[in-house]
Amino acid sequence: MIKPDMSVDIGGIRMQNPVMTASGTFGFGEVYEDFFSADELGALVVKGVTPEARIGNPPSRLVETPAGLLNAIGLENPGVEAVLKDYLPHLKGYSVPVIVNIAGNTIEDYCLVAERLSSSEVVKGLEINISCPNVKAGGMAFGSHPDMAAQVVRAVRKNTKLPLIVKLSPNVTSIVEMALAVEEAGADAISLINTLLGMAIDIETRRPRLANIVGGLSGPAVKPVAVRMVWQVAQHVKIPVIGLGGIITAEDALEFIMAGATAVAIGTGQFLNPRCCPDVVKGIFEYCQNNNIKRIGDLTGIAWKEA
Amino acid sequence: MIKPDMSVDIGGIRMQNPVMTASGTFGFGEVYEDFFSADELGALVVKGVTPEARIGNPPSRLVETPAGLLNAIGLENPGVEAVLKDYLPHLKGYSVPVIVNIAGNTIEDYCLVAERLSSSEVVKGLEINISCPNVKAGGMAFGSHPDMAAQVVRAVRKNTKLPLIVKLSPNVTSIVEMALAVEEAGADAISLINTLLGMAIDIETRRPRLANIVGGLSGPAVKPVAVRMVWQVAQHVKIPVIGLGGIITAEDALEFIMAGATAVAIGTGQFLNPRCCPDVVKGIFEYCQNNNIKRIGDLTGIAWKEA
Amino acid sequence: MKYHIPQALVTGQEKKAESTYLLSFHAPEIAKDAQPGQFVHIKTIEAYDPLLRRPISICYVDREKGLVVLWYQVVGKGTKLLSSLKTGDSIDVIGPLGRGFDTAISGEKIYLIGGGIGIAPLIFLAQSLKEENNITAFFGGKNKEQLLPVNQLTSINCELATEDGSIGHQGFVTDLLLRRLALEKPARAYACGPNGMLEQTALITRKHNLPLQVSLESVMACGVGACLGCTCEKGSSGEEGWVKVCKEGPVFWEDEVKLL
Amino acid sequence: MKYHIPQALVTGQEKKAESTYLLSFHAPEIAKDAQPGQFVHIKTIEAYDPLLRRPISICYVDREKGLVVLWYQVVGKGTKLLSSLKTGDSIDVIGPLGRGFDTAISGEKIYLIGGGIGIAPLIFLAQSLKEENNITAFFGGKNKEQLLPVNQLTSINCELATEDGSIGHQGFVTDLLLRRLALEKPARAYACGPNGMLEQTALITRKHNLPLQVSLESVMACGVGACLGCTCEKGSSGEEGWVKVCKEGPVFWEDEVKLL
Ligand SMILES: Cc1cc2nc3c(=O)[nH]c(=O)nc-3n(C[C@H](O)[C@H](O)[C@H](O)COP(=O)(O)OP(=O)(O)OC[C@H]3O[C@@H](n4cnc5c(N)ncnc54)[C@H](O)[C@@H]3O)c2cc1C
Ligand SMILES: Cc1cc2nc3c(=O)[nH]c(=O)nc-3n(C[C@H](O)[C@H](O)[C@H](O)COP(=O)(O)OP(=O)(O)OC[C@H]3O[C@@H](n4cnc5c(N)ncnc54)[C@H](O)[C@@H]3O)c2cc1C
Ligand SMILES: Cc1cc2nc3c(=O)[nH]c(=O)nc-3n(C[C@H](O)[C@H](O)[C@H](O)COP(=O)(O)O)c2cc1C
Ligand SMILES: Cc1cc2nc3c(=O)[nH]c(=O)nc-3n(C[C@H](O)[C@H](O)[C@H](O)COP(=O)(O)O)c2cc1C
Ligand code: FES
Ligand code: FES
Repeated sequence: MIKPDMSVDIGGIRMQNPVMTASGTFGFGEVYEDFFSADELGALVVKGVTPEARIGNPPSRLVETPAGLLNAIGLENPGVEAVLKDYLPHLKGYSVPVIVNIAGNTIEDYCLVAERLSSSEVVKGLEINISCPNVKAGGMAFGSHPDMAAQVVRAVRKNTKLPLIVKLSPNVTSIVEMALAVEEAGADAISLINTLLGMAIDIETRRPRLANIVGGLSGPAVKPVAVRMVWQVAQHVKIPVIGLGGIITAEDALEFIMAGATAVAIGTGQFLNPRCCPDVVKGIFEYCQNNNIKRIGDLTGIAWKEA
Repeated sequence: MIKPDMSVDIGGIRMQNPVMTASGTFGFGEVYEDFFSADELGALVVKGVTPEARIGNPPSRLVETPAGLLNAIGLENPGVEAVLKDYLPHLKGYSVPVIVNIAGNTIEDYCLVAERLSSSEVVKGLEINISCPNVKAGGMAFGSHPDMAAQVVRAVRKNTKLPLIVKLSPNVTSIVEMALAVEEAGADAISLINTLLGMAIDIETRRPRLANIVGGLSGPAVKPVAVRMVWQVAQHVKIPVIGLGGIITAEDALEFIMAGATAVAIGTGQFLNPRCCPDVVKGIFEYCQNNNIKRIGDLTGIAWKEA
Repeated sequence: MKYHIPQALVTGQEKKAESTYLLSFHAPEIAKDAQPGQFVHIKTIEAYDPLLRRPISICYVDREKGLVVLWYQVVGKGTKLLSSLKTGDSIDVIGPLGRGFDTAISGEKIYLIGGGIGIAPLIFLAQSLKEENNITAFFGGKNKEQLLPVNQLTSINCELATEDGSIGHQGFVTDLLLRRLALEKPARAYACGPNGMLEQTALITRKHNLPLQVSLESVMACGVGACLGCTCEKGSSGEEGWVKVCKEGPVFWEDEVKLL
Repeated sequence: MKYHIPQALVTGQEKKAESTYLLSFHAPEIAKDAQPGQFVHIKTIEAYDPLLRRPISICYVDREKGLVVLWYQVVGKGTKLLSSLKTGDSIDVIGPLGRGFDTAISGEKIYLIGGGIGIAPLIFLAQSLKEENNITAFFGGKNKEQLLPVNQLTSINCELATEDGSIGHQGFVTDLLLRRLALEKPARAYACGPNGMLEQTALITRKHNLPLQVSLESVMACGVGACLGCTCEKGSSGEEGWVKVCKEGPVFWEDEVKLL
């Protein structure tokens, strides 16, 4: 049996394997400690951080849909200073790279958070969230227009030396256009997808089920859309793509990798199976062994490279 | 018990109830005859028709996904002349309005099909499909740009006196912009959503599962996205909206109606339950009875009208 | 410690009343560590619809046999699937989760106020507190049937109320509570049940200066504090914001959350 | 006539071999109207994952008792759910669907060629043709176990082949077919099984000018001709294009579809 090389490089961030946590689904790294060690992962992506603390949206914040989950958390987070002081030090104990997801209402917000986080030795990369559907200002707008997305990336680029991953919104006409714009603006990697904008109505109360009215759809329901976007984008950009959206099993993760992803991230899947991430790492490893794949990177984009 | 008034008017097409079939899922009206009479419906929307016969995409054309269905039929149809000659006469027997879904590669294609179909006394309305994700040319492109969509609608408008429903693609950044453009261009109603663009990869063959690579995602998985789009569009246009995407039960249909739909259509749901359409009609009727709703129209948009 | 037991063996499933069941399964680790008020988080099907786990309070544990017992009501598709499990089937369960009741109390007069399926966690609480305290339970439900499992699972002193009067007082549990509070002064009360009942209870306990712990429900995804989805509003004791029902709860001191 | 029976009663479920089952249910209308080669379309769960119905050939019918029997193999989540059904459960079934075998034949020598689970529809076909014709069946499978249901369901004259030689000829059914064709000339052949087997069979029957009907599989959504999803390529007998396996098939004359 060969021992496949599972390591990948995401814009300069070396990862021992291609499996990351999806932002907003792993807290600040502490919550799943009872189930596995984050050191089994490729990288750890923590919750979206804004300049000031945000209390987020009122409840209800969750609606289950067929094979999907609508959430409208609204970027609840303690603000960048509290994150630096109270949360990141705890993450020092991990040997895997920590990536912080950052968000804001204005370009200045993004720059400020990026700059402040760069001062932490724990942080190995930043993921720019220009696609949160659950906040009124900012987020979504930046994620909907190539020019605005590029502006954010360019500005943040000037404020940090850390590798920059840009997380794209799937709620656009051309995901390739968005990807090319942020690549051109200096992104080191792209992650996609964030959640699809959705909603649900309670026919008894006759009102939206989420207090925020609309929310972000994640989970297996969205996987076909996510795989398609990774497939499209990976063929057009030179920087690595992180694929996510509905990954529950190693088979799901391999679909993304074959579509062109260099790494994958898991969000909703952790809620179903608290050991989802390490199980996926193991499953990918076994697939490689059984199929004599020497490097996981050899599978990236194989579905179009060998067509 | 009151007897609720279930009738609705879609751009001049009078329907006895708000439940229609979704194009491409009901053949030309004949296939479900063993299970119920089409006369129980509000209207019957038949398969997309193009100027010439199209053989459609090679197999495989279907992939099941969690709570969803990817299809890449590729507008297989016998062409407008054969439809006029061999299929529409059969539909004369029904008392409910027949609406024909039309498609093409060029604006001229749409105009030609519209004009030819206007000669049939069976056809009571046209649904312009500017959103089919499964054909290389045309379709999708028209559905992605407000200007191009408006051009198609304006041109077709000149070639027919029939009520025009425009079916929008959900694969856009701003569905409201698309809706306003086609309303302005003369659409009498809007139907949404068509399928979400998706794909799936077989990790054994390492190739896309669909021969066409990408396909359209339908079924319960997409319902939250569809409801959100109806909610957004219905608040911005004056013409009626037909809601569809993942409707299986009367509760699903009521969600769309409360979000702002005047009528609903059912596609994939019929594959699960061949009596889906009449069951939904019955369920809506009973909801109205139990909740003392006099006219189904009183529920349209109630989720935002009474907020 | 939290456990994930993908193959816990079902050891019993009893239908007690209309859509009300007692389910027991073998999970020695959970039985050993569980505190009253904690819950388990259950995957009801292998497929992805329903997608999420379902939180159910631990109603009773048999530490020696390693058994956990749940008392639940079928309200939707997840609980319906749960009710189709039979002895010998396996279920995928995580637990024990959440912060349970404060049980650091002894030699006191204690009240338990439970409505409907909200009685479930109070049974486990009684199991743990009854040796060292003097417990009175006020349990209410729709009818006699709904309250049947109470006798099966506990022998504490209960005052019952039903909507239809088929057993005990016809009316609300809070009627019973008020009546009793006119006679004596307990040290603490614990409540679980529908929101309306919790509100009424809180109004009463506040007036009587009776410390109250409540167990809340909320729609959950992760159940472990990761998603921030299960929030409810903070009460008078804290600053503006939310608490996570799964992690900081499901049990709260009444003033930690906004009930009223 | 097609029927939709949302609550057909399961009357039996027998595990025959590794992941191979016989399921019978009560559906008198389907039993009465079904023709050999037709299939039923089954909803395996109330929820939406798996979403679609699953097509399964009718293997045997008891018209008097109104029973339909299916012989199926667990290959994924839908068939796994099917295998969890027990006597007394109900299933949601549509049928009989599709175009079955051409059975307008009598007084002839007929061959049935079946591989693995593809034997299922041929059992029903034999049931209907055996009175008036002289049938020889060539059935192949992985091992003896897989072929067990054959004896239970039919008493026709069978020649068996297995991959492991645990019963009958060790090798392919097509070996048996070839051997026999050297001795006699039948009037017609019917085949169902893996694509490779169908291809080999068609090569042989063409060479011997033996008319052949095949039963095909395809991923289906509607099962009734509405979605155009289950197409396979037309054969030499028609113009360019596709046939719908659910409606124009699943049984075709060999030259109606492109096997080779
Ligand atoms: C900490 C905690 C402990 C619980 N303990 C128990 C228990 O011991 N026994 C028991 O029977 N139930 C308990 N519940 C409630 C139980 O989790 C829900 O009834 C269950 O999740 C419903 O799932 P379903 O798929 O059957 O219903 P769904 O199909 O999801 O929903 C059906 C209906 O129930 C409502 N509903 C769904 N989830 C909840 C919820 N969490 N609270 C209130 N209403 C809800 C929905 O809005 C809908 O109207 C507990 C909940 C929590 C949060
Ligand atoms: C007309 C017809 C008659 C059939 N008769 C029988 C029968 O009598 N007995 C029986 O056991 N099976 C029969 N099948 C096959 C049966 O429908 C499939 O095995 C079943 O749908 C698989 O569902 P699943 O959810 O278990 O597997 P899935 O999880 O959907 O798929 C598991 C694996 O099986 C493959 N698969 C899925 N559907 C098919 C299919 N239709 N054909 C081939 N491979 C498929 C998938 O690609 C995948 O690799 C028939 C199919 C058709 C079209
Ligand atoms: C509860 C929840 C909270 C989330 N919070 C964030 C966030 O703070 N920042 C972000 O970029 N994405 C956030 N997301 C999106 C996920 O990171 C991910 O892109 C999406 O859920 C799709 O992946 P999945 O299907 O694996 O969950 C959140 C998703 C969920 C379900
Ligand atoms: C098999 C199939 C074929 C379809 N063909 C067409 C078509 O010809 N024209 C069209 O406008 N939409 C077509 N659609 C889209 C449906 O009309 C509908 O918009 C979509 O499926 C969402 O609704 P649903 O979830 O109820 O199926 C097709 C969908 C399916 C599943
Ligand atoms: S359910 Fe996820 S934080 Fe409570
Ligand atoms: S399965 Fe729909 S046409 Fe055959």
